[in-house]
Amino acid sequence: MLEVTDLRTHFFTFGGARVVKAVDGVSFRLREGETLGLVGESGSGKTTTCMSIVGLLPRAGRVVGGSVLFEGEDLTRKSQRELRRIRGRRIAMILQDPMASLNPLFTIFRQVAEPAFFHQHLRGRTLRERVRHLLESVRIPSPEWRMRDYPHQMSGGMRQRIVGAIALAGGPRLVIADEPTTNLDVTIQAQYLDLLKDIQRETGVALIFVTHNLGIVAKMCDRVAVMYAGKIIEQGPVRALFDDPKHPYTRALLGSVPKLGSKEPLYAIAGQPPNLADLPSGCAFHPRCPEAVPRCATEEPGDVHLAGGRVARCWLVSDGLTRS
Amino acid sequence: MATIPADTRLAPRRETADKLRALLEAAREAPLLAVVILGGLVLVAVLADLIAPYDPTLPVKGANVFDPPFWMEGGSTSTLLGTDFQGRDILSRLIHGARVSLIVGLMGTLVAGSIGTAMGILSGYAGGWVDQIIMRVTDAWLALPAIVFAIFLAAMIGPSMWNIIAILGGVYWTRYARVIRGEVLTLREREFVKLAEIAGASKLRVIKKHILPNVLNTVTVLASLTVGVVIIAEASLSFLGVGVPPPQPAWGLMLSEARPTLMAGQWWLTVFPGACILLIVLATQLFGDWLRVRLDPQTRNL
Amino acid sequence: MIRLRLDGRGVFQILAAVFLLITAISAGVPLSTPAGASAKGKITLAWHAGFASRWLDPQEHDGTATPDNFFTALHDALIKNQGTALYDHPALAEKFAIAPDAKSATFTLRKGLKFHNGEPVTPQDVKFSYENYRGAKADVFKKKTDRIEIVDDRTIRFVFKEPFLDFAILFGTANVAGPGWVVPEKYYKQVGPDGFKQKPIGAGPFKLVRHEPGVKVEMEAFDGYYRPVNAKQLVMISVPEAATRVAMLERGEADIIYNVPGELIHKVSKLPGVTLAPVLSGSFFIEFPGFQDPKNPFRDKRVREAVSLAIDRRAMNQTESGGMGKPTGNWINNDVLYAIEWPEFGRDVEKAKQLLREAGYPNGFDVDWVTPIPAFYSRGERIIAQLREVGIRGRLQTMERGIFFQRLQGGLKEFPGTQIILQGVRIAGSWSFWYEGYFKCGGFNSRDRICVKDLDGKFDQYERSINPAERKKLAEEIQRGILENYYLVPVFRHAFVNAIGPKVVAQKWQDVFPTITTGYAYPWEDLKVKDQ
Amino acid sequence: MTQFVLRRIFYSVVTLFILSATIFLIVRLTGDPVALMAEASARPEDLDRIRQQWGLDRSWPVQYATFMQNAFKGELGKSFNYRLPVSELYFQRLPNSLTLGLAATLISLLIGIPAGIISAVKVNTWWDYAAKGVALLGLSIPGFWLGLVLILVFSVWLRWLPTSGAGDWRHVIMPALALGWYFAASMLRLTRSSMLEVLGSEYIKLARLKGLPDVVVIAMHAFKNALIPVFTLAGVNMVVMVNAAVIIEVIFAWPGIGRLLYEGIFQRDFPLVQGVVIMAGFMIVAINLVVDILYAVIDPRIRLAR
Amino acid sequence: MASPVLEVRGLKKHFPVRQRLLGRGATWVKAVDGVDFAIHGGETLGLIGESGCGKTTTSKLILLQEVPTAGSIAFEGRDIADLAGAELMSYRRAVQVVFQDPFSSLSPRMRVRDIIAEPLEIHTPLTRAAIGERVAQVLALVGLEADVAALFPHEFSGGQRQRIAIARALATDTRLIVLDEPVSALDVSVRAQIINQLEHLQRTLGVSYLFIGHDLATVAHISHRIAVMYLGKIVESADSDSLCARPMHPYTQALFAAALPSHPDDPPAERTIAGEVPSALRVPPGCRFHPRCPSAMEVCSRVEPILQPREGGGEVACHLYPQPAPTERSRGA
Repeated sequence: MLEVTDLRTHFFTFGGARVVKAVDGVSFRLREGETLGLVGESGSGKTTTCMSIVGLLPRAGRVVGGSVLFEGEDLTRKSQRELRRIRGRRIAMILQDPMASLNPLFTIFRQVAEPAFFHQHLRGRTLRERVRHLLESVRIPSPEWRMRDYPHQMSGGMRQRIVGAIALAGGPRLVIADEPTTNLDVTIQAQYLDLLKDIQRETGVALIFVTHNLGIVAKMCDRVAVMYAGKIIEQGPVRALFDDPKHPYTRALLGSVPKLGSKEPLYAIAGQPPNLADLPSGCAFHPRCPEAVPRCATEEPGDVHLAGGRVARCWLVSDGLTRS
Repeated sequence: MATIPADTRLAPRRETADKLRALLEAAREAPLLAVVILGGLVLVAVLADLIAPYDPTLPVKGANVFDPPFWMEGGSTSTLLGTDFQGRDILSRLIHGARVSLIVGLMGTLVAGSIGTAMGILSGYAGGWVDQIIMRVTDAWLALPAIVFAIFLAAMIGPSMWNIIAILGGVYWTRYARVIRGEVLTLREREFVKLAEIAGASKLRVIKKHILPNVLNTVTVLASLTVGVVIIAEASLSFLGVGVPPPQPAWGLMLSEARPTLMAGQWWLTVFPGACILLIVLATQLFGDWLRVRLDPQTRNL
Repeated sequence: MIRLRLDGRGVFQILAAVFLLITAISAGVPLSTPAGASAKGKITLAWHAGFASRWLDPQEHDGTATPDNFFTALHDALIKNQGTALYDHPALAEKFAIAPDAKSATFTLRKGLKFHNGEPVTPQDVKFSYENYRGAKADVFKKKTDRIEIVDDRTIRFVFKEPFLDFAILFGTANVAGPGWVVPEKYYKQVGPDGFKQKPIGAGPFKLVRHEPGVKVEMEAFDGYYRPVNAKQLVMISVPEAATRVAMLERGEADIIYNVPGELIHKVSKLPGVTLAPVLSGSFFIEFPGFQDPKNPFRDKRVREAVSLAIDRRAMNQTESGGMGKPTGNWINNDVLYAIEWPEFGRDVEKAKQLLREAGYPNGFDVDWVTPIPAFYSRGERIIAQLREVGIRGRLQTMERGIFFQRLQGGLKEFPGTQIILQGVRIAGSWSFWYEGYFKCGGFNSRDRICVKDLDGKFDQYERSINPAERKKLAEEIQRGILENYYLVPVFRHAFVNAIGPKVVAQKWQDVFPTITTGYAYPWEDLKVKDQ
Repeated sequence: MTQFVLRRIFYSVVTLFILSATIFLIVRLTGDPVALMAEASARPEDLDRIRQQWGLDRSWPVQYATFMQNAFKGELGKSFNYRLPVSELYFQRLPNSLTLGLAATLISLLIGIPAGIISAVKVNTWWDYAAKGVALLGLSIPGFWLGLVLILVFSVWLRWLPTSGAGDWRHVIMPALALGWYFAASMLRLTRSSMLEVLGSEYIKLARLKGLPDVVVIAMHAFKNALIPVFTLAGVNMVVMVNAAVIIEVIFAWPGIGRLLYEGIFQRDFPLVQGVVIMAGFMIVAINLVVDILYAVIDPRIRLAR
Repeated sequence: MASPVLEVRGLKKHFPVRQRLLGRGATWVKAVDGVDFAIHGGETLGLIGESGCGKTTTSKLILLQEVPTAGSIAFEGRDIADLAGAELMSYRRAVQVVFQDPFSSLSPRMRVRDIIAEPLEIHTPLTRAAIGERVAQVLALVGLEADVAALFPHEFSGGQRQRIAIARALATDTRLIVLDEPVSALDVSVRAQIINQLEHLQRTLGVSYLFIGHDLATVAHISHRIAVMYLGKIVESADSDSLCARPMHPYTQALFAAALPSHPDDPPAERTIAGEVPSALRVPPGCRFHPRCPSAMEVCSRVEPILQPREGGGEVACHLYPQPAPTERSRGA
């Protein structure tokens, strides 16, 4: 359904004098109704990948290579005009900040109704009905009343549901959720994640879940792709990846999360996430990698396809040097 | 095996060479035009006594009044840009005028900036009734259109260069106070200020070490935008006869004194000082715009 | 017309002549021609300052020439200056006579005079106007007047307590005082002084149509005026910016503009159909406040003479007045009573330096401030430049006009140290008004800055005297004393340069600006607009 | 909301009080008006008479109290020079000033908003620089000079427009241009920055993500948010222009409030200066109040606050 | 057991919400409404709760940023409300804080050296050289090299900045550090570094922590004891281990239910609670949690439960567990 192949998105600043390779050769696939977790730390290129898919990059950013096949169409070759007909209708996106992503000056009704108004040309009663239905489906109590409210009158959790309703308004086949729960309290986060799961069950929509939280991936996703410095360094089915991480970075990530009830010291990755404008040579992770070999500093590893649909990018994997 | 990493690779992320490069980069980004104009004018102002061919307050011996620039019919190379209504050399007056205009522009800005920053910090950090009083006074001051207030004061106090500086400073401080107060209110809530307070720092220390250094960017940006405003205001006061008094050659005064000649076709008398004012205001504005973006994207809304 | 000169032949002689003249003039003026019928066209005057409403009310005459413009259009006086007649042109009065002992004056009104509201002009109105007058010199009139008699319905007599030699000149010179300008008693009382200033009603050639205070006065020819009124409409607009006035003239938006600045004189003179009107007007002179102080370098007469020798009067006239002013000898205009003629002072830089050396200032000295009367700053600048050539170094002090007069009236304490003031004055009537205002110790503007006891003593003598010959002699002595000692250093009489547009019918500029007592245009009823 | 409005009104009153007291003091500290009102030959007795007549012989607090008392009744004193109530003079000139202010505001918006939008949409391109340049030019040229050049070009050379005075619409063009251009720069700056801010906001991103047409995104979502501060400034600027167009009104002999003030200051007409300045302050305080309240009405965050 | 380093008793903080222009008729936000806890030497107390539960206000009260409405805070046996002069300064020296946002907690205009030295400059008469030495020392403690002292904060990444903040907190002879969500703004890989660092420092220096957080796993990992706050009150407190083993209060249970699995095969949470934390302006009567509580009973909406010793140590405030005879004394009113 969605096939991203060797996607490269670069940022050109200072009149092209500086190039930041925010996304550099990303490939993954997504099937109908499937949930893909896109995991990585800040600045690893997760968000840019999503924005490249929907074709809404900031001014300085440009897709310089690769393709995004969505239901057979290459989105990177579409004009903004054509993309507009896909966005909101067939692909929807949920943004991170529920406070900022609603226009403070418009009512909830208006903001939820817009996609239906422009894409499905609903008007009047039907439109009202549709909005009510959407709000109901994201479990907004007494939607008839709430749709007349303004964003500031709602709590953070409510607002994020509204954003969810907006995403569903066009009846999309794919929803990209970019860290939708980062700013929510834990109990609200849990509610929201449950809601997303329910909706997915009801509508069969495919989901790309962008997050830095492995717990969310464990709870929500079928497949997971781990990004580091603009590249997917490992991807595969969630269970397999959690059980047997191939890439040292994935391993480190899994080890660094505290487990409830365990007092064991955490596994900490040394060093700091890299600066995309100034990447180390070879494998971008090698300066922090406890298992790095000399080759890692000079040559960049390629994708290694493993059994069970898993892919990893590491010399240790390709050379079979993985410690068990 | 999990240990606490000693993290010996935690070197500072930028080396000295990088820093230098960053500095050069910044210089390259700086609006060349603005820097050249401002630098040139400051140089001219400083060296006025050396480079001006004549005394700016005395008629040039042997020259007439209203001599045109040298390239025009009747012009002479001894007075390159012509002479004014008293037979004084326009070039020399422009050169010395750079000094007066820059002093008025910079000192006026300095006065405004100092008062405004002090008031803003006091108001924002002290809060309570001090804040109330200062802000109400600021509101009252702001309620008067600046130029009206300046004219009013100048007419009442009487003009002299230093009076004008004081007046313009006294009129334009309010916008600093407002903006700086806003900044301080935000800064006060910033965690490093809280940290200092929790560590037991005195109010004075917090202001000196934490508040002041952090509002200086804003002050600089505001100042760069004020210089031009002050210079134009001085010119306007001169127009109304309450600006820098003659024979001191301020550009605003020159422009104002020569305005009737515009109708008589003696354009050079107004065009030269006018162009100088335009240049300096344009340059400070450009420079200010650049500074604003460079120093702090948050102050874009000034 | 007979030109009358006040050259000192004595007031009695003048008065004698007046008797003869009255009939002659009244005969020469066509009486009671219906005015409105033939009036046509519109004259627009662009004025160089804001309008003060009190200028529309003769009752509060401020003692300057400015209100003339409005008086001569809206109002009329018993006698007034008209054309070259200084003060004794019979206007509302058909004739007048001053008793030989100067203790009474009798006026006879013209027949059928009317105010703009249709009410007749009666002796009672004249009496009211005189008694109710509160403006400049009002105290003088009050002090000297014993009573006013209404003789019949056209005749009124003013009776004085003592011989009032200056009565006619004070009464008839428009820019000195206003008790002779007749306002309608009934209306004035009805609307009150302030209401009157907004909607004045007079007996003048033009009646008010619209008044925007400070901005614009629109007037229309008055049918009931006793002389023909040529223009149908008269509009006066305040245009403070000189360049704008010139642009208005050039575009035909204004027909007469006042005060063309030196820089634009040449350009205006070149405009097609435009006539330049350089009216010889106020006198500019230098004053040394507190010069009698032992520490003041100007205490030395040689230093004051050096100042006089350093001044380039011709250059000043050339650049400031386009050469149309007049470098003068006397600081008092020669168009007032008993003003003496004095040769123009020369310029000699070398001699000036020589005098300074002799006085002990071989390297010159510093003057704290040179203060020109606002807004003639460039004249002050020129004085500074010229003085610097002989080694006297000064700085220009500018101030707002109001402040300047305020400080003048504050006296010497407002001008400490070594100072120079460039005064510019025009006072009509008598030389004594000048002396009183600008020289006398305790005078309104001179205060304690000058104070030459010897001359002040002579002036008191002059004031007390009722003998014209003695008065004249004293006047000459005092003026000579000032000039010979350089107590004041005269500079020049400037030209108040105005311009007349092509629409106005005028052979020469004097047809519009006929008089030497004021720099303004009049008589308004005579101004004619060309057929389009 | 009521609380908010009440508090703002209270602040405004305090502001006006401080303002009036300041003006009153400055006027009195800097000199005696009586000398100017008297004729050249006036004697001390005359001065005393004038002083008494105008109430200038009383102590300052008494004078101020009287002044404020009258001000509450809508009487701002009587002009020395025009012998008219200041309020009457003010309201005589007000229509002219409003016309000029309105026209100048229009011009500043016509220059500032399109230039600001171009600047924001094409940020850091030559379009941006050109738009900024046009606006900055207005800020860099003294108004009186621009005014004279306009007269020279459009009245004297081209003969298209009348030089000065108030009259039909043609009289307004030049003064409004000279005045409005100066304010265009601030309009541009604000339009540009608030446009940039709004365009970079999450809700605009979301609007785009909804697949809305660009026109809808810009015109409905961005404009309403971005132009509120711009029109706010325009409102405040207009009041400033109404009251502070001193120089332009002098150059173009425009019979407005600015010139009234100019005349008042230079003729030392205390009540007039006091009155006009306080009226200006009052208008600005009032417009700020109105703007604040309008903000509250437009912005649901304030409107619906308890 | 030694006396606690910090002992909080009946602490309350109510903020007035002004509704009228002229003061009266104000309503109160009961941000902290009767809180008791104690922190012992070398111990970490975890304070957990969702936004608006009063944990930040509690920290402000301890740091003397706010004045309590009622109750006491005793530091090493002395009520800090009574401190003044030198004693106050010594308290300020002993208690430090590390905030959540490493980008806001370091002044961008100061060098690292000056940032760390600030408490020293305020509190000690040390010479410049001595201060420099101490700065190098504490930098070493947090794993940074001495020469970073000359740099400005913007030259560091988030994790490094948080280390600098910790170094600063350690500069004086600190005995208690309030850690206000110190890792929630950091990247996952850096979080573990900081947590390990903090644990290491506590072991070597014996400093006490008050660790405020909302992530159950993290708080549980670092804390010895945990107090769970809800709407200004502590609803349950216990040893970290026993709390994790058996959360008793329905709210604590809800938090555990909401916690994310660390592996896809972890058993899915039985139930997540509905609704959101109500506004502190309108605190529900009775048990504050009852509107959201899945096991709410009739009594819960009337009587406010008080903290009672719970099974396995610690305390819990819930009607599900034996409460003293209902004397209907309602502490909330």
